[in-house]
Amino acid sequence: MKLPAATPSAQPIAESAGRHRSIARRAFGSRTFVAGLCIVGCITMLAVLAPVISRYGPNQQNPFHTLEGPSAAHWLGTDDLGRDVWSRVLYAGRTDLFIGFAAVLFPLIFGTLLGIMVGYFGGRFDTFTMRLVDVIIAFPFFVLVIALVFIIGPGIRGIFIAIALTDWVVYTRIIRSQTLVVRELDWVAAARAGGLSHARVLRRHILPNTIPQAIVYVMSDIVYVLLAVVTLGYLGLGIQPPTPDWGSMISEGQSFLTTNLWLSTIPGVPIVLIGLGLSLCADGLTDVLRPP
Amino acid sequence: MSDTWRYVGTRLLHAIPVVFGVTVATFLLLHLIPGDPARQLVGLHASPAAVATVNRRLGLDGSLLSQFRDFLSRLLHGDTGTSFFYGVSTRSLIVSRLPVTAALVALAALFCVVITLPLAIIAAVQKDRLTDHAIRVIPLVGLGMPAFWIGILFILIFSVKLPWFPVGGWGISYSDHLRALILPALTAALGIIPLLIRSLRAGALDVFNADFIATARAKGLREGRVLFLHVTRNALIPTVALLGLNIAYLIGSTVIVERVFDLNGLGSLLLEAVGNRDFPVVEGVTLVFAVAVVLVNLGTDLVTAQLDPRIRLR
Amino acid sequence: MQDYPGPLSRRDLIRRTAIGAGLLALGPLAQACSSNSGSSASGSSTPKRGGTLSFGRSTGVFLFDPANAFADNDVYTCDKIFESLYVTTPQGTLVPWLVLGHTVSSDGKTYTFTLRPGVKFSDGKPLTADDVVFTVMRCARDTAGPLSYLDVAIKSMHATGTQTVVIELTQPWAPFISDLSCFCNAIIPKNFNGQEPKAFFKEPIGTGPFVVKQWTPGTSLTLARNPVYWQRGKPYLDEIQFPIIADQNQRIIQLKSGTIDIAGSVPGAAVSGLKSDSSVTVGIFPSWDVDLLLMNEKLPMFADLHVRRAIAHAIDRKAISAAATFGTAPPAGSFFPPSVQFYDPHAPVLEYNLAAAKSELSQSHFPHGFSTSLLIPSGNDQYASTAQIIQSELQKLNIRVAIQSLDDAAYHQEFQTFHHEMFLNWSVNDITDPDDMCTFQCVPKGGGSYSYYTNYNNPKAINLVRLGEITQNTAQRARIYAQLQALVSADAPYIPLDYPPYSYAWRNNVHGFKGIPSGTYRLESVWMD
Amino acid sequence: MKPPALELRELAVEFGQGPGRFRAVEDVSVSVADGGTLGLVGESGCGKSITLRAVMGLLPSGAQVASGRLLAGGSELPLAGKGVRAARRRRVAMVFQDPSSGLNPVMRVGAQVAEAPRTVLGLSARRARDRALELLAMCGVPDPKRRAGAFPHQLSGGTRQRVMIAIALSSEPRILLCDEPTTALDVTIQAQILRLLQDLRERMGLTIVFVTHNLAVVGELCDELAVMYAGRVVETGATRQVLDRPRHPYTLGLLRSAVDLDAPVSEPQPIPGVLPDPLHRPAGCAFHPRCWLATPDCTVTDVRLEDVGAGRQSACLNHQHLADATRHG
Repeated sequence: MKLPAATPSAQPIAESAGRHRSIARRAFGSRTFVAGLCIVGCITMLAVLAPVISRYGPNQQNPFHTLEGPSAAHWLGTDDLGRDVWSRVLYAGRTDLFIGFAAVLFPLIFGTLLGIMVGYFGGRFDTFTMRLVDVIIAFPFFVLVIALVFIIGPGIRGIFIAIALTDWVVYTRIIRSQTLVVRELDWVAAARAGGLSHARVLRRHILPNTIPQAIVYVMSDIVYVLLAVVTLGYLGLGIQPPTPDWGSMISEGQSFLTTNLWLSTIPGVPIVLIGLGLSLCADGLTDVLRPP
Repeated sequence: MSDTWRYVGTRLLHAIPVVFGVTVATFLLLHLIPGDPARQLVGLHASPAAVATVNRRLGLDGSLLSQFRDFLSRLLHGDTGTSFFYGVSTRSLIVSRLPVTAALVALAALFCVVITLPLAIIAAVQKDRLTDHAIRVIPLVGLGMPAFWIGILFILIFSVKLPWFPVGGWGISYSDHLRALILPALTAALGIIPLLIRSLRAGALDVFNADFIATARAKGLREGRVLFLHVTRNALIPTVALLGLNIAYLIGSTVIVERVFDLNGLGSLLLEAVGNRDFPVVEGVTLVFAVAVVLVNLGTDLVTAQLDPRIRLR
Repeated sequence: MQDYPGPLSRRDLIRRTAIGAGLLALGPLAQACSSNSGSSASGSSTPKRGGTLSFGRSTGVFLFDPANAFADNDVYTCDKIFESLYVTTPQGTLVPWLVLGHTVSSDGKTYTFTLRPGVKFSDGKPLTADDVVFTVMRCARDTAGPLSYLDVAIKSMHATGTQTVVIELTQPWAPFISDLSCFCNAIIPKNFNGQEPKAFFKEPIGTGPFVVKQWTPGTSLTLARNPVYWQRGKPYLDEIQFPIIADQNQRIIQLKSGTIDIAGSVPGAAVSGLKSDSSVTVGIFPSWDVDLLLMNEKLPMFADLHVRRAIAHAIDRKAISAAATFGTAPPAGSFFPPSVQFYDPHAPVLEYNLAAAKSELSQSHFPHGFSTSLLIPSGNDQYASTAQIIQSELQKLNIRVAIQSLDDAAYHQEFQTFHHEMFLNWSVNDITDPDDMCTFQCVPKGGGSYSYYTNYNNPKAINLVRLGEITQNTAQRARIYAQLQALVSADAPYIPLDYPPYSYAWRNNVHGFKGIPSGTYRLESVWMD
Repeated sequence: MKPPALELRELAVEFGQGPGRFRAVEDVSVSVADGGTLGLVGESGCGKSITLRAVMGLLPSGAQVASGRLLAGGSELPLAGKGVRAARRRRVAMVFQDPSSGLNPVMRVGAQVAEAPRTVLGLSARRARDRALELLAMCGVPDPKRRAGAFPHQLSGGTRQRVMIAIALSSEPRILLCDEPTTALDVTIQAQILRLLQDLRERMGLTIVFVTHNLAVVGELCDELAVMYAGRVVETGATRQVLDRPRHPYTLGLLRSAVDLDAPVSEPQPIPGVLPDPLHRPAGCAFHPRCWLATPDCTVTDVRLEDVGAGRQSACLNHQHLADATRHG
């Protein structure tokens, strides 16, 4: 996994639910954020509407029209089995966006909660958790994911589990360090001294002040997950054929890199765009969260 | 200075359980992965007797627990075993492959810094103008396209069309090595450059608004000096920390990059060993990677402490 | 009669990644065949001596011990150092190599060989009968040897004089000369020239055209000319280097740019691109391999003959040949590849016929189809495409196929432990005699192969295999194997899909390169200008 | 007569663009005589710091000078554009409010002080270092040799501010702009820093412009005073006179709201209301919503500074009432 910067710690938020609404409103006021959201939204729409937009099934083979260039019939040409690349790119979006967004959910939730707990309570549990985090981080990411996918078996399930088992460490790390900062703030100490329960302090003070960091990171994380899927595809461990996904399309196309470059290039375009859109969202959010 | 050494000592001490954890996890993962090293050695048609003999020779005939005990006791004696396939000690294999990977990672890290610095500062100076947007968007291609794709594209452009760099391989002389490493290092670096640019640009923007920059300007310094001495130096600190944090990623990406560029380093050795189920080699290389990550992280902390006197090593 | 432990071939592993083509040298004997598309540049002009050939292959060389070699590039390199008594020509026929010939006793149990005079090891010592006895007995008795079962028929052997070897068999054994030609029986000096085996194989000494000049196991290798090679004037090349280039695109680009002179394991997808490059020649050589769709008969649907026949009828092998192999591999009929002895081009085959497929399925216990899975090794583009074509074709029978790709080692474990339903794999022969392949693929107890992990068990087929082993008369054997091919076709325990070739590409200044169906290539007749 | 050391004429500073644009500073004209000290007072957000930064040519991003001229010793200094910094080099320097953020955290303070002598004055590295030590000593940094090797975070707040002053002086300016240099400091340290500034002014003949919201500080240091409210100057004059007899209700309000240590009986009385939002400036006198003297006229008439005698100016329609009131009260 790539590790994000320790985002400049946002202005601590005193007890507030209203603050979150205002962050959302300000986010929608940020042009960067809205632009990013538009890009992601467009691609998502295209993926969702794939059955309506595309004229061919994603797996519809045609042995008489293999490896053709773009034409009126096939806007983006055909692959080695004569399948329509445009249709496959659209349908691949369904697989990949689902994986990208769904696979980060568990790490986001689990990693954040764990980070808050260990950061707030400290102690031996903290030490142990952080050692575990160090161990997982010390593994080169691909090595670990590859090994896990080997064990679990390739395909969507393997990818989900491998990501779930490895990716939470980043969230834990980010959230823990942010929690350490927030915990020491005067008004948190005051809240605690004032007799608020741990649960309430965690929920009303620590969580609102730490979760924005996790949300900013999620934006990049989705792209990293997509990339991991692509690379697993290169190693033959990704989504199983014939299900189209951008990653396996790129890796299937690599046999034709020297002859039909577009086959492996086109599926990369939506990945780049998604990456761009999410980065813009993240930038916009960071701006909003940064103290004015 | 003795404080620093004590710090280094403590950190190394803390690293022991981490490295140990990685090693043990590797051992267990490997034995959980389906696939039989003996079969990989003697093939589909070999007799069961042949497979059994090979298993005995490789020390794979005992229970997992006894294998684990053997593994640990070997490890404690500093012995990482003998490669199932190469028939030579894992250590000698690693020693022969390490320079390639170390040079690749070092050069990639250097590229990260050299490319990120000017681009991020320019982007920050030109905030919200076309240059800024271009600098922020274009590297995202590196984020969206996998290393194996970018690598091949680089080869097609810079080695085939424009014969500036060798197509692949490692060469003989040091200058060969350097030339051979430029494209692979660039490929590996591209994976994290967008991340770094973003961080450094944000950092630079923060620094731009800092009072001490106003102080520097009020002194009458030229803008160039303000930019390089005051802005860059301060914005660099979080970036270096981020780079250090991502060294593990860089090391991991050598697995792919070395293969695409036909470099015989630890990454390609690891990939091959995993495929062959060459347990001792996988364990050895992972150990080296883990130690490298730990050391780089320590080094990063020392460097950032050097760059930022406010940081106290504790 | 005995089962032998397991059938034959070794290298399923890395196959397509390795290479090989051989050339054919043969001084005294054989003549290379005319051959295929690749021969264009060879031929006419007079060979030139000298030069260093750079041969890019996907893996390195890990060992030089013929009796323990298994991985492709180990095998294809060992045979440059050590030679067998007989070798296979590019046409797939056997020719005497280190012997002048042999006689067989009338009961078919005693073979007498006369060694070729004037053959020397690269250290200058002459080849003697003792060396042959030592080598073959070592291989036959080495239980860990991947192919030692090929020698199970040997009861005893001894040297009479320095030039004559006598081998006694436990029973008549038709494939014996073929077995002896296998690389595992390549001749090494008696007692490893007085060294420890480990030390000997580090700096091996053989009768082959090349010697090891520099070798780091698995990493780098340079061969140099054997100055005392028994074929006068050969080899032409001074040296051969074998750079390891695992990535296929990288291999092709290095060839096009002239960094290497020959590239092995050229994928079908790249062939047309390379053919359009005027500085490069593509050579496609027939192999002893067959790509197969194999079914696990332990499962009720595949135990049903009608289901298997329906599947055989439903698969368009021409489409697979065209799309998955880019036309490089001809569509298959018999499970014997054409280059193996006793291949019957007229063997009846279950042709592609959707109506017949549907009618077969309707007679089965699964007339409305079923769900199943197809196991393939990951990273094999040809099989990934093949699997998708099969998937879409079986869909027409309402047989719903999920493709499952696993990395090579896991893939092997999966089907060897019978966790699979269907899988794609290829059969590989190491000898030109079909016996080894037949045992592996038709005899459930043959070395624990369970008829290539299909659990196919037809006593008639087993009998034919056994009969083929002990029948000495060639015409009789041809009839037996024709029957076997027809029978297996009708039973359809596996469906031959195509006959994959070995593909190489080389710069136009390389001449005389030819592949041998086993996958290897002889390099003593290759020359460069 | 000698021209004033610094004269600012009709400065206007704008923030933002498009519909969100507003003027944070408007029509500000002040001057300070050579060797004099001008105090610029007002609540936070009244535009005094922006004015000072405009003079220094260091407006924050998003702010630009809309109009105005700046003269130093009779010659024109550009307020914007390329030559801004060069024009001020060796003439004008500035001391910032917060010494903890005003110093580069990763540079040793000696190096920061020596930087201008080295690059602006062109001294050799060695002489620049010696000069830095001199400056530090002159600014009362104890043990300058040792402190020069320290990083900012290793110094106390007071010492840091002394370093800031040393840095400001390092480019040998004639004019020193001080932006609330004592606000972030303890009261006792504040006094020391003020004494230092006074001392330096006398020894080096500096001209000082001093921005603060603390009237007590002004009284001690400045001879001239300009009070700002909502981006405009509302009253000017000699310090003593203005403080004793303010001619603008806002000035009076400021005086009443200040804690007066000398008169423990009187309670500080804050001015009611808040500074107006610059986007919605009240019509007429911007102070009228908070002013107890406000008349209907005040809500419509655009009030400008007027001479009110004795070299003083006020921007209050009712300044005469105030003069009468304070005289008798």
